[in-house]
Amino acid sequence: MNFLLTEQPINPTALREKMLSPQAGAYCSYEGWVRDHNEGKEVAELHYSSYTQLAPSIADQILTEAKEKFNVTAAIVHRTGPLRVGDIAVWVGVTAHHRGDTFLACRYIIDNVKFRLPIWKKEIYTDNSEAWIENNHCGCADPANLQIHHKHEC
Amino acid sequence: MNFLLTEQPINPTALREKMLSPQAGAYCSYEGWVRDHNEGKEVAELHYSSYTQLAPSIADQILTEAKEKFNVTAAIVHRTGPLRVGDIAVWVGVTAHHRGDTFLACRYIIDNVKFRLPIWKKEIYTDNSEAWIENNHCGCADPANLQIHHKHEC
Amino acid sequence: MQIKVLYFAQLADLAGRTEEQIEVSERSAESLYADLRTAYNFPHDFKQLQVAINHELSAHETPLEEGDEIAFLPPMTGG
Amino acid sequence: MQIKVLYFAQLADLAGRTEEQIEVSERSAESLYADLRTAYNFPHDFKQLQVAINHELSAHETPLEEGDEIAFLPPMTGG
Repeated sequence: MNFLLTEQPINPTALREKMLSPQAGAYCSYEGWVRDHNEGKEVAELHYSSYTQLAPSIADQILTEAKEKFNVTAAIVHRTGPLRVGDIAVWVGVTAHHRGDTFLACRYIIDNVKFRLPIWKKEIYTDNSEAWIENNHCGCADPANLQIHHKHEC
Repeated sequence: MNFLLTEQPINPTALREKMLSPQAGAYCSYEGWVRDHNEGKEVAELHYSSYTQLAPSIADQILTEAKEKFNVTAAIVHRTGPLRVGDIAVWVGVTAHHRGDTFLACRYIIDNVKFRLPIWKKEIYTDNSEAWIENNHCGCADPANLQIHHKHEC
Repeated sequence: MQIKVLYFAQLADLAGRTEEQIEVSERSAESLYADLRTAYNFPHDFKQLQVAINHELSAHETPLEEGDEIAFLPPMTGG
Repeated sequence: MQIKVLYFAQLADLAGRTEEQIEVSERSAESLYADLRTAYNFPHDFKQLQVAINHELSAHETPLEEGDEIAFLPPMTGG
């Protein structure tokens, strides 16, 4: 299964190399980076915690759905533990014969990772206050909705 | 301007590093790879030729459109000359605050690169025959159509 | 009936622990959560949480069994 | 009137060159292309091609000027 939770820094160059295939004509990747601000507050650090015994089976479901819908090869790596500004929180890589499938699948996967993978983010601000992020989905209650591209997402 | 035509191999690791920014929370990249087959024929080599005095202004237009539509930072690198199976023909990198914009912009850019950038591809097959690719757009005659995601593209 | 409860994220912070054994008399996850919510001041309504039993997502009304490991999962915020 | 014609891709292969100077009597790009098509057996209709004059995309009916560099561009196939 092409899923990894890791406390180590994510290496996109190494992950990309694992995706190489002479049959693939298109490669789309997505990375979520830790920003220096969120909703007006200066972010010093994020802390991701996960339910490690549950996450792999959920990731596997998401990857299987993407393969069935879009006929792609795909992988997900999510970091946990403390992250600093500029760190990669999540990486998704997708290959396919043609580009359209890679974009749709990559978007499908990251949307569902954010909505369904049992991982939670605490923001620690430069003033030392901290907060668990309540919801990063703008009220999208149903994963089926995630196939639609939201104009204004969080 | 974030556009380059090059006869040298494309280095996605170096290009990605130029996109890093503490304000960006999302990074989407696309790569077109030379496949070992196309429409049932075994491909040995591709040869891309370009109109080098025209391509930069067209690329600049595409990037400007993407920035205006999606509020992203973006770059395009396209290789020319002879390419072998597995080589990167084109690279597009996009960053933004949020992921939705990066996906839409990256897709917009690569679709328009294929349709509007003055570059042409000759396929050389393993039986030594060769052919200029006639059209890789499935009859999409109008660049405006490219904002719609085609289910069955070439 | 002994149940093991796993806490994650905000719930772990509020409970001050990541797991504990609890003796329950009812087999209802909702009733168990109501007790925990009172004890630890959890902010979520039961229906806002997903329920995992023995490391699998489960329906809210699944009856608890002796020795189950249950987790109440706040809305996920990875990525 | 002297015009420089630039050839790309299939048109360069068929013309056996990437550019040439041509003496034209009419100022019409369509008429110039018709002559070149006959000479080199180009497969495209004029309307299938984009026209670039002095390295800028131009309308098909733009009148030619002495010294212009013109290119007839087949459908692009990069990426």
